[in-house]
Amino acid sequence: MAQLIAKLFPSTVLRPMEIGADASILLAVLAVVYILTRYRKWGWLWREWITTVDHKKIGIMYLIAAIVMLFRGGVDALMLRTQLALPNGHFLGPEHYNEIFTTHGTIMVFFMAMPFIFALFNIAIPLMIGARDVAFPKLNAISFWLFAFAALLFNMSFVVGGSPNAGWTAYPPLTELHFNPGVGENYYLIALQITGIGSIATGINFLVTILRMRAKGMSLMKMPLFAWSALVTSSLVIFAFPALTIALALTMLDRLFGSTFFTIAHGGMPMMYVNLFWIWGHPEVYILALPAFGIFSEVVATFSRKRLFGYAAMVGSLVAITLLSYGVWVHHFFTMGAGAAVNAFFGISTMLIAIPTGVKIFNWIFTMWGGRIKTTVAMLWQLAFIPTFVVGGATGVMLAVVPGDYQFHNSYFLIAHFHNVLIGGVVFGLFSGLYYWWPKMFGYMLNERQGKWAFWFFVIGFWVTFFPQYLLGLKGMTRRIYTYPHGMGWTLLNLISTVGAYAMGIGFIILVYSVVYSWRHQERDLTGDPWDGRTLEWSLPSPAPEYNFAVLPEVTERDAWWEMKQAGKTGRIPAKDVHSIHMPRNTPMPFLLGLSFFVAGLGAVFSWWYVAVAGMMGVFIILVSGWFDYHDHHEIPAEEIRRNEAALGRLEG
Amino acid sequence: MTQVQRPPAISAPTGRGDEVEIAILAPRFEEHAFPWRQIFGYAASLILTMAALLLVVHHVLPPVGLIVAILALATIQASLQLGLFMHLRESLGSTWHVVTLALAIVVALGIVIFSIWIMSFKSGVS
Amino acid sequence: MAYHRYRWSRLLLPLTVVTTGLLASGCGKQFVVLDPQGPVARSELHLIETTAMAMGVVVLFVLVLFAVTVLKFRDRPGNRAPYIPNWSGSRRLEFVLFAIPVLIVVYIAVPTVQQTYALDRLPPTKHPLIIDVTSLDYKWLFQYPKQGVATVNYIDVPVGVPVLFELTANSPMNTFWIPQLGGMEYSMPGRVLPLYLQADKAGVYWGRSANFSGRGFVHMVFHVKAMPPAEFSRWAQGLRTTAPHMSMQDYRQLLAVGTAREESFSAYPAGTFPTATHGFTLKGGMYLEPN
Amino acid sequence: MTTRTNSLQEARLPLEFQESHETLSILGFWLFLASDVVLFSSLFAVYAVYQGRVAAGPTPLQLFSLGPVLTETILLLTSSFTCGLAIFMMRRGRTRPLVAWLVVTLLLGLGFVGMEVHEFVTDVAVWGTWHQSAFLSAFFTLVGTHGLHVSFGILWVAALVVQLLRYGLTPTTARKVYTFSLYWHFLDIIWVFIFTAVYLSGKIT
Ligand code: HEA
Ligand code: HEA
Ligand code: CUA
Ligand SMILES: [Cu+2]
Repeated sequence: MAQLIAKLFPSTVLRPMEIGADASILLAVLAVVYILTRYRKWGWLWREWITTVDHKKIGIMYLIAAIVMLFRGGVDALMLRTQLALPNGHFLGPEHYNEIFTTHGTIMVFFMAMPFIFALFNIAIPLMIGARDVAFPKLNAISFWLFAFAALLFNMSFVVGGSPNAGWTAYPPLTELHFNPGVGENYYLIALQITGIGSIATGINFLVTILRMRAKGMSLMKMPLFAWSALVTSSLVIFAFPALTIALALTMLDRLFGSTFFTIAHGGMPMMYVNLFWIWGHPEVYILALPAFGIFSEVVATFSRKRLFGYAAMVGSLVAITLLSYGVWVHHFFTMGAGAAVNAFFGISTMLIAIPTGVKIFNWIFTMWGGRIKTTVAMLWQLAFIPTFVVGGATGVMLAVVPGDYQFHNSYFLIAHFHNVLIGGVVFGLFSGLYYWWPKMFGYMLNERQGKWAFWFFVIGFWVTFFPQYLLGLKGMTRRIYTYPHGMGWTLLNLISTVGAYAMGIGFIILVYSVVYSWRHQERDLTGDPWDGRTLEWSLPSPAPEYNFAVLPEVTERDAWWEMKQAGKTGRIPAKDVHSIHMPRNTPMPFLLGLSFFVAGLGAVFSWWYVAVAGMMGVFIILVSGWFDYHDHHEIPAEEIRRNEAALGRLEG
Repeated sequence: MTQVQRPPAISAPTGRGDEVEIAILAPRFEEHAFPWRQIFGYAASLILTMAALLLVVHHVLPPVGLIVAILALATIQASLQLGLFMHLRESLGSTWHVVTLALAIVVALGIVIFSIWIMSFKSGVS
Repeated sequence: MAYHRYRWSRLLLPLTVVTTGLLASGCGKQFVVLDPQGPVARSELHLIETTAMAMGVVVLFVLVLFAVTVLKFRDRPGNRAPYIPNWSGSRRLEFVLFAIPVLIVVYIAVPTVQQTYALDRLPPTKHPLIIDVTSLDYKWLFQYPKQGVATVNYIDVPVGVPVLFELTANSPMNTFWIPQLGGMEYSMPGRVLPLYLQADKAGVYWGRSANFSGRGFVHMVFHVKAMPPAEFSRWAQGLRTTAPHMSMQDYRQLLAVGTAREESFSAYPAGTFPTATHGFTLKGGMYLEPN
Repeated sequence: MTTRTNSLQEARLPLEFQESHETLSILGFWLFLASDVVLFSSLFAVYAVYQGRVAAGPTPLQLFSLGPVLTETILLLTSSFTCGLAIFMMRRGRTRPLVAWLVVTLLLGLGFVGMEVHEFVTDVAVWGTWHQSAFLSAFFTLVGTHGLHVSFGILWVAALVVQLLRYGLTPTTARKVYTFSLYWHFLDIIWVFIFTAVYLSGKIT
């Protein structure tokens, strides 16, 4: 018993900060339970959300989770910056610091950016291409719950058992049992494995959806660019994640089952892990970046009130980036001594990516050229993105210059590079999409004035945080050090950087406040088309009804909705065109499957094998019983649809 | 008796993914009265397997040649399986599965070949 | 299996020592990457400058174009700039905007390849000084096979002589990096990697690991003292006569998890560094079995 | 969502292609297989790099005996053949022979897994666990991952047999059998490469 308690609550989770966090989590959970019980919302929660297979609701759940995780990752970041503000800092000890940068990176990439992207895919893609749902609605819900339970598992690590502490890259042999006893790394390995399975399923789901479920007449070259970016991103997901699956699995086998993939004395090769990790890892950064590129392509055309410039080139460059990104991964370990031929090859392949990316940047600028730029908040994020991303990309190219990388590798120059692209490219893009599609999701607008405050705090804060880090890199400051001495010339720059981080934090708080405020006070979106949009989702009411389209649209042009509006073909639906619609039926199966994976994962983390086996049994039983479920659809009668559309004022007569 | 069924030619893109409807890969669903394809595929795979085995057991070629030869035999066998058993040409409304499969094979080869190259640590200094 | 637990407050001492050392030796050259003191670092900096310049041009060009566009086409009342909502492409413009990045990439790719190959070779003329480097938890062990001496957390090198560092680890991976002398390379267990550097000027430079290796990673710092060859020989000679022998016992102690100060030894047990001839005879380069 | 593909249906398509949402599942399954190709290629890459890293454990030459492996191969090839016959029967609308061939496929698959487990158990008894060497770790993981896939396939086909008996041949059950056949042939292809790149090449010195 005492042993068990020691395993669950080792000294690393009994620090004041962790106990405080535990207490507040416990309080928050109790509060939620109380509210749900008090207002009798349990049934509602179960029926409307937990068992839902509606892509729009799943998207919203992804979104909420992603914002919560942005908060957690952001608090981690602020702790890192606080510790580094001054030399010889005492805010965090070395172990604590190592855990925090590990969870910061992991959470931001896997549990913030990925679900945020999937949120926007879910919310926008079916509506944009004129579909009633994704290809496999139940699988979509499964993906979500695998992600959600994996996130829960990962976040449990800092209150029960101890956090992973070997960086988001988790290189062995540091992650081998010998150097890293305890359960922290197990959490990392297993949580990422679970969410990775969900991601592959999402990739397949959106590929099939986009390839096969577009509105009549919407050929590939008439598709909105966000749909194109989702298409190529999904293909990246399904071909990149398997390598991560293997990298994680091998480490897990080493740690839990005594294999020796990365144990030197038995012939293991840690660099093989590094190789596999980046076979996934580099495509992953484009999995994050390309959807953002897609969002910008929509936003820039809408708010410049102009057609996208160079559509074909935009598509071509997406495809080119996708293909190239499979062949550059060694640039993350040029310093491994693989030889000049390998390094030169991968250095050049890396630089080549600058070319299609440049095409995109220029096309966005020329989309604005000759337009009328409306500086809404969604557009502001786009405007901030271009200069920020170009700087980040340019420093990326400097890293691709092999001999240069020998000096920059793992320094703050690298940290600055990737925050420049991850925040300036990805987060700005996600915020842009958030503001852009918010009315479509919830039926009300976000407050623009508050949004602008959040924007300026975040963007200025960003530059104040990360520009000094380039200089720190040139001054030889390396990443993942929990403290540094006086006299290195690093102090002032670090202090500035920390101040910037807090400014970003303020921006984030304003943003969250604004969301809550707007819910109570902002105007409703009654038209369904608040931005005078160009693509099909704006032809629907906000929020869209369960079946999305009462009558599936037919498309003849790019920017289908814009063209319909130009041609005056936006009339109401004739009642006789409305037929009954088959829709997928809600099911608890995805939630239960996620729960079983969670139980299995928890068992594996602590090597409680009976728990793990019970969890896996649950997985199997649920899967097999799913095979026998032949009643997963229901029909919405035409009459009900007519009534609903009439209430929305969209029915003829 | 062989019946080859082709769906009617698709005139305009439907938005359902028939862009890559290349002539040779146009879907066709074959039906024979007797499972000739399957029997042929089975016989071929047995023969190819035995051939590879015999090549190795009798060391017919120098090592590198042997490896190349048996990998070639395996590739032939895989293509036969794909074509004869997996009905690679069957699909509806699209041939996207062929496109993704091709991409998967490129990525897979890339991973294997590049990994071997990278992990051989061929530095000029030493 | 036993993971040596030790109080981290004790580490404050070495940290202060390092700090004051850094200050006292006056080698706190601020922008170390921009202040090369040897041919390798210099050629790397040269390439960094070339690419930085090219990137500067790119960034500037985009910024100007961007700023002009945004200012000119803002949606404000009375804006008389042309509004062309259906303009959606221009072959010629798109070609130019494709061609310029291609040229820039070629411009930086060519020297990159040349330098990558150049840095992968030793200068054939001079005999290099060989230093065998082992990264340990959490300290650097340096062995001079020709001189037969060993040091911990500092090295002395002669000015103007190429130094061939042979890198390995008896711990998780680190990188060996002396920014003012040149870029880094991994030191990894189970393998010996070569890295060639050279100092042109006498002085004290700092080196550190850039690859995270666990709790004491921040202490993976060392000093490099570059001195005239004659002085270097005197120093090596001096160590051979005055410094203590490194026994197997001492080596084991270095293997244990913990930090160390700067130390010197006049000799070290054979086989504590794996070489091409005798392989991994001891545990050198192959950390101990778990369990 | 279950709109029939009107014009195409007239051309008497195979059952599993008659409903458009079933064809979505077929495409989705192909994409899964494509993803699995990459998964296995990562394991092949690991194996290729680790082949010679035998530490104190056995070398491939010592470890492998081609006799049993050849039997396993023939079992799997035959099962792939019988699975093809099952689809052949399905295309002719003949449920009972379809079920019969699926059962034969299942039994052959069981035989394969049984032999593989036996091989692993004897390997461990003679040479020790995969803790011995990186080579052994890579070998057991690559071959074991394939074996797990086959075991899952066995479970799947068993469930399919039950469904066929219960629901008969419908567009849905036909699609399920069809995707199963894709899976099974795919595993056969992977095995051909394991046989070649692991067992045979292990005998080349
Ligand atoms: C969204 C994420 C994202 C994106 C888009 C990128 C984009 C790029 N990255 Fe970045 N990168 C990361 C995220 C990202 N990166 C992360 C997270 C890491 C570190 C991980 C870790 O170690 O923890 C990293 C690390 C990293 C390294 C490894 C460094 C090291 O560890 O030593 C390298 C090296 O080559 C690199 C290069 C590049 C390049 C060349 C691009 C290019 O794609 C950029 C292309 C864009 C432009 C160039 C700008 C626009 C172009 C023009 C205006 C046209 C004209 C320009 C030219 C002709 C140059 N990145
Ligand atoms: C999408 C990915 C992403 C994002 C958005 C960020 C966002 C930020 N990151 Fe992150 N970072 C990574 C991905 C990301 N990072 C990765 C992958 C690593 C590598 C990890 C590793 O080495 O393994 C890394 C590492 C990393 C380091 C290096 C640590 C080290 O090596 O020692 C630093 C240091 O400055 C840093 C800072 C920041 C800051 C200041 C932000 C800011 O943008 C954060 C903005 C702030 C908020 C959004 C906070 C909101 C919350 C509040 C305001 C609440 C305040 C309340 C209380 C304190 C109770 N990051
Ligand atoms: Cu500064 Cu040594
Ligand atoms: Cu990369």
